[in-house]
Amino acid sequence: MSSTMNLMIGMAMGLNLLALGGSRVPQVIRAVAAQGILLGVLPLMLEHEFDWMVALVAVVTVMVKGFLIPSLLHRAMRAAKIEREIDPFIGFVPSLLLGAAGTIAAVAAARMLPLLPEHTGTLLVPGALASIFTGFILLIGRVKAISQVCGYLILENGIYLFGLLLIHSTPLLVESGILLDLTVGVFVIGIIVDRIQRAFDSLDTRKLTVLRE
Amino acid sequence: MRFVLETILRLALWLLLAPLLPGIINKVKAWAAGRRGPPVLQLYYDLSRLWSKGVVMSTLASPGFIVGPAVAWVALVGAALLMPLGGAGGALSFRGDVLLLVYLLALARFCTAWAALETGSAFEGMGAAREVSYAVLSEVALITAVLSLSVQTGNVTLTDMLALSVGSGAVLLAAGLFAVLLAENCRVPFDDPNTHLELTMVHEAMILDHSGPPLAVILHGASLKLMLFAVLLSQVVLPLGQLAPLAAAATLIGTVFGVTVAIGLVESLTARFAFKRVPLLLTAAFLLCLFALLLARKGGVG
Amino acid sequence: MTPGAFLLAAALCLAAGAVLGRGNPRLWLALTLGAMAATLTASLIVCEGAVDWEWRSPLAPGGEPLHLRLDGLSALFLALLSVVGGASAVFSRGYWTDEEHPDSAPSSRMWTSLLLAAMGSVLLASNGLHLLIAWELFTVSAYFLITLDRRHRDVRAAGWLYLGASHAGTMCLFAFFAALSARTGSWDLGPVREQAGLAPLFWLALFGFGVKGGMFPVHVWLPSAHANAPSHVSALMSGVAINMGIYGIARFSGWLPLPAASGWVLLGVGSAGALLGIALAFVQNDLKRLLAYCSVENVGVILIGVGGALLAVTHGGAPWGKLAIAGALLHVWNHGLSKALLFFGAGSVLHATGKREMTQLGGLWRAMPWTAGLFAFGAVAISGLPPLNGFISEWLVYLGLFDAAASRSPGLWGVVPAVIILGMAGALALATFVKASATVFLGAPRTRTAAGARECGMLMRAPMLALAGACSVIGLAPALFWRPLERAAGSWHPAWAASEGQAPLAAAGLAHVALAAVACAAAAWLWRKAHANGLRRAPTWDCGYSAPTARMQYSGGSFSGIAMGWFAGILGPERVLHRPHGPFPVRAIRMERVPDTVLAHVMEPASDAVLRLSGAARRLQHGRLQFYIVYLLCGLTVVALLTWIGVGQ
Amino acid sequence: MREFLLIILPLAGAALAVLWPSERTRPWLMPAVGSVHTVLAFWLLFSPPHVAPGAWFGFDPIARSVLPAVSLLFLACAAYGVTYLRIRTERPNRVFVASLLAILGLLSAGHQARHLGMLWITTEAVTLTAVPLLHFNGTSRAFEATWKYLLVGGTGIALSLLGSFCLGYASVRGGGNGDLTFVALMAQGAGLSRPWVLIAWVFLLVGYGTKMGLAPMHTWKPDAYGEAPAIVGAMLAGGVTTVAFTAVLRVRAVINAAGEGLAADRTLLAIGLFSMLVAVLFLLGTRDFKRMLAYSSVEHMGILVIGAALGPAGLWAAFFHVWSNGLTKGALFLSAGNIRRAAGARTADEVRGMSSVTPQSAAIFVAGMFAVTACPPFGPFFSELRVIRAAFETGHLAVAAMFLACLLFAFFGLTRLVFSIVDGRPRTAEKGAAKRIREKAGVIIPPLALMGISLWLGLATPAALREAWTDAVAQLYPAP
Repeated sequence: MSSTMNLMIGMAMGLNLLALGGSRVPQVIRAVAAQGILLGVLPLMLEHEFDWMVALVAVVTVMVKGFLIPSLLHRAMRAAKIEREIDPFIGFVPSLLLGAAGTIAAVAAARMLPLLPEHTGTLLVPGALASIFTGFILLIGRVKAISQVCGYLILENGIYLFGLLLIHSTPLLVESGILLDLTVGVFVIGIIVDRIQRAFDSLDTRKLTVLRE
Repeated sequence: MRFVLETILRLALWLLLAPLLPGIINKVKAWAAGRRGPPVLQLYYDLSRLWSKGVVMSTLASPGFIVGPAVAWVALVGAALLMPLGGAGGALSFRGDVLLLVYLLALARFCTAWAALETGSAFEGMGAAREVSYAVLSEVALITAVLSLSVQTGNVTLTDMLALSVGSGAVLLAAGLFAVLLAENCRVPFDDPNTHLELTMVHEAMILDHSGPPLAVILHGASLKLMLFAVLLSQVVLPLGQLAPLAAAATLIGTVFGVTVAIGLVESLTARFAFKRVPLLLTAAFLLCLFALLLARKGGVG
Repeated sequence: MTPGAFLLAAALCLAAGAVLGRGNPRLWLALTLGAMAATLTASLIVCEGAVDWEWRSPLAPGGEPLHLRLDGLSALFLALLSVVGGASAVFSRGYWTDEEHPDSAPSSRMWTSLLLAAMGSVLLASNGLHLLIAWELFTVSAYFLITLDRRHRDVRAAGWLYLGASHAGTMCLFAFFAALSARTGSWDLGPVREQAGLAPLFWLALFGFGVKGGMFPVHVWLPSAHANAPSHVSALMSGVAINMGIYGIARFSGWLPLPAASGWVLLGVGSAGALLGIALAFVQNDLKRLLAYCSVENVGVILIGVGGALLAVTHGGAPWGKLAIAGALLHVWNHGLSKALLFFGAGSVLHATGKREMTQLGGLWRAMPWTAGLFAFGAVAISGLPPLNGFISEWLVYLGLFDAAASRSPGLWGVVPAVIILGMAGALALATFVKASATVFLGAPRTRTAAGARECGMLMRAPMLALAGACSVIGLAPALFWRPLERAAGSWHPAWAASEGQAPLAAAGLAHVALAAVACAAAAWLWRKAHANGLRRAPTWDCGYSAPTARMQYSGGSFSGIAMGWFAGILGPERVLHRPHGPFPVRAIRMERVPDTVLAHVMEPASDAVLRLSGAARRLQHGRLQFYIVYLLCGLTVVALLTWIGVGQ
Repeated sequence: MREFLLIILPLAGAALAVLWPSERTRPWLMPAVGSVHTVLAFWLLFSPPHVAPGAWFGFDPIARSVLPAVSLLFLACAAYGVTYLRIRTERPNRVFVASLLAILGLLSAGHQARHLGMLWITTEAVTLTAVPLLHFNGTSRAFEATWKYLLVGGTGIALSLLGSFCLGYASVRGGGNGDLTFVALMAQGAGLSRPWVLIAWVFLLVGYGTKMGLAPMHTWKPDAYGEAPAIVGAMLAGGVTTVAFTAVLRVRAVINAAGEGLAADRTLLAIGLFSMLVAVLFLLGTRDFKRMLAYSSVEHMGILVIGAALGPAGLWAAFFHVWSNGLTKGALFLSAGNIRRAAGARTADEVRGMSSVTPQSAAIFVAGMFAVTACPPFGPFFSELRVIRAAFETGHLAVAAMFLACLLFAFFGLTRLVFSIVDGRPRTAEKGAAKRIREKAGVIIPPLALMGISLWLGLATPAALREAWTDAVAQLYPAP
């Protein structure tokens, strides 16, 4: 049981690296979508017996993380006509290495944290930390708005992953995590809307430096 | 009644004797230079002549041109009345009168400088500027001297300060005060009373435009000031307070005469300093008084 | 009637004046004068009487019950406030009229009422919170008065400097009162001499109030503010406002337990202020700036007096301290009166000629004899010459210090330099005011504007006459003022309430009266004699030079040249010198200006450093989102570390 | 029930605004709802309802001691907004009015949230609802500001969710039954798992600190405040930051109950002083008077957290400061908005002599400037003085010293900029603007009223408020 779960989490961590290394935006989006689906299914793995609540969470998550947001991202990408990330702040190889290092560090850090016995065996915490770390690397290292959004998605995937620790005790809190996707939605809609207004050229955040001291 | 008589007596003494001093100085200088020189009473003649002369007043000048000298003269007379004479003490004596004396001299300076500036002449401006600027240093020296006296005697009343013995610091104090005397009365080496180059004068430059009675008042005031310092100096050195009245009077007159002669000798032996070196000399005087103060802190009564 | 009734009446009058006075100058003047008269009466009742006036009320602004107190010390200041305040109100009616300043005259009236009310409340408030409120109200209203004429850049700059400096002081007072109330457990103020733990707070109070009082190293705001303010405001600022700071120092040095070094420090800053202030004043060319620096000097003299008293207290309450503090307090009065008189004089010159630079003036005595005479009077008074008031107070301070020296008290070595510097400052003050009055009023007019001046009107002349009268009263009958001074000294240091440590004011007064009388007689006599002998007018002797011009007169700059040479090391004058050279020299320039020593060599470099720092910091807000996230992560890490450390301990 | 009306009413108003047909009359919904809300809030202030300990939402002392201020501020902004939107007819106001009302509702919810999750959800919702408000002007600058606000704020929000998870896990790890109401958490107290509590504190402080705009997470603030309309700035500075602040307070109380209060206070002091320092450094240099307000807000957030770290007395002062700062800031924002419109520019290089162009707004602006720099007799003076006093009482002399130094330099910066805008000779363009825009009563009275309230707060703090603050302090420092 937990072995399959660990496997899935491991895949999710792999997807992190893929997102880090991917220079083409669609590839990053696909990685994120796949990660979303994986995470969406996870709660079912956690459960010993079937539970409507959890199932609902799973379905909603899969729908939103796996399909809705990625499709939005695709639309935004098309609207903005950008295919690839050009000279990011942190290059692809460095970010890959960073990500790998972060993953290892995450595993190490998770050892130190006092966990409940049922969580000690799982990769939940390492996966969460790794994804959060990855998310930050993307947020900091990428210049295209859409890649940043992907970074944010991975960040929140990590948080969601962490939230799964509490899925039994306080499912509601975990579900509320879905709201973060709303943020993402707002991002993307913002981009699209603004793209239509043509105010925001090529979604290059390097151009977003009018407001400064 | 007695007070009034005494005061009148003092006034007579001061006013009549004062013009004698410049005469003596000039005589000494003439003697040192091997000349016969003007009579000792020359200043009396000058004063009486000026007193009956008419006045030429600058078109720019305000009444202050004449009021100034008058007030200055009064201030000096007041200072003279405060000055104790041997055991007799001052006509008016109270705690802190010594400061009143110092500030009366300042008032006199203010008035003469004011009167000098009335005319708007550059020479007089120059003279006044020099007068007030050098006075800064000489006043510091004077105040220090007074302070050391009061530390020495543990007293702030002029009579008592001068009556008691001054002790070890006396010599330093005397030297310092002598320099101050020369500076305050515009004698050589600070100033040359009878040069004919206005640019080199202090006091004489200030009174270039005065004439007639005002000039007479100024000249008489100057002699009064000279005598004032001479008296002060001699009492600082000698504890006249302890002597019998007559003896005290005699010694006082003697020492004043001595001081005057000394001035005359200095004038005939030294030349006027360059103005740059004047502050040096005055600072030296100040330091002498300061050392006297330090000595006074050590020993002395109190 | 109790003082309370009068004070209430005064408060009402001032409030009414602030509200109704905007539109109606006459009414405002009447109300203000009424208020000042009432205040004066109240303070005189307290000064001459034996009991302090104290009033607690249930109503509690800011959550603290109102507590007012008028004792010997504050009454002394309040009386001065009312006298100078009234004079300045009258003067402003002639000086800053609605015809000449339609836009700012009404606000001038309103802010003046507020300023007077605020300063009065500072003196009355006996609760830290309310004192702070009054203090800040006073600061702000003074700011708006200084910057009445906002169109000029330098006026704005001066105002801002004033505001900033005052706020620095206010921050110290925040700390002071907050700490005091935190230690004593209440905002209520009163003697806490026995709580030795509070001694360090004295330094906060000293700095906080000293800034406003124009205490030496923190006087930087004073010269430009007093010089650029309208003259009726300058008079208020210099005559009263800075005394608020001195009041604070005096008040709390009397109430707090004293650090051992307090006396020495005060003597030190006092001496430094006296000497440097007057040296800077001597070399100024701007008449009002000169007067402002002279205020720094007089504050120095006052602080020397207070310092002497502190020395006496810390050395076992020797009686000579009483003379020192009495002298200091009387000097507050004398400086206030004569400085206000002088600023009025400068104001009437400015009003007549529109010029403050002495090099542009000259020979004004012919056009404005009243102003000239009164200015000369003020000059004599402030130079501390007999027979006027300035001498009396300086003399008391001297007497205290001399007694200290004569009694060979342990404080001797603090006293000696102070005395010497007092002497030097006195002589320099004399030089300064000879220069000022002579360059402005004597000789020939240096410019056409100066030649075309007119005498000021009665509204400006009357306050000057009143102040001159007050000066001569203190000068000729100082004995009248001994009792209030003794009371003040008593409420400052209770041990001195008893009348031991008398000052022979009666004798000095007698000497002064005699001197004044004889001097007048002699002057009149000489005048008559000169005319009797025949008085002839002729041009000034020009040493045979055929074409003298007014520009050839000895100017203020050349007058102070010698002393400038001595102090050049400290003052650091900035010189611009283009000598004429070559066969056909075109033009030669020689300019000399003396910046404020502290401002130029301490404050400005410091502020530049701060601004550079801020400039560097502002580069962090460069607009790159990615880095903003990095900042966020840094914050996260630091907070994590701090928490970890917190656990570690 | 009344307390829930506080939440429901504005939300309903928002829905109504969406449906409302007429552009011209829609803005009137804001003052209408606002006044009812204010009345309700003050009614609750004077007669607080009983709160069930386990309730997820409730008008507990904290809400009672803060919420009325927010609703007052909203009322003023709403009144101002009516006139403002009439001036800005070129922009459709449906979304604007709706989201403004929604924000009021969500703020009311956030202040009353007694459950970790609910608190987070409402904060998140507020964050999102503010987006269309920030983007109201629709310029590219506005978009940039919104984007930065969203990304930085979103990251902060994400972190606070992570923190909430950690706190939840601390409770579960400590054998809790997963009840995440603050009451329960505080009851569990020392039972919470220590390391997780500390981790939670770090994430929650940074997360909610980002929303408060504490340095170094404040970077979104100047852009957002600079580009948003005056009302939005006022609401953000006075309302949203307040929710975040109460959130920090509630969490801190839990940490304190868990026995790590000292560590929490140390971090609060550090971050507070750092915020003040950063704010001051920027205030000294900035030339843009709307960004200036943002930095001033950062400074005051620092003051709030410092107060919160100085024990009961300091906390009391902090609650006081929430009121005085919020209302005064509101006045500043609104008058600044007037000046900005009249001048058509925002930096001191372009704007001069506003005292003659818009005399009343300039007067209010200067008064507000003095008020916000703690000049008596306005509210902030009293609150900040109490903070200083608390610092002395708790023996934090260094804190007091740095605090005062920051206040002083902030004063330098503010006065320098404000006077350079207000004084001087106006430029011709502004004169023209003065002809075009005359100061309508609708844009003068609200800020004036706010200043008046700030004054009244300082001089005569109502007993009910003092009592409310005392209760709130008692709630956060429960007697052992």
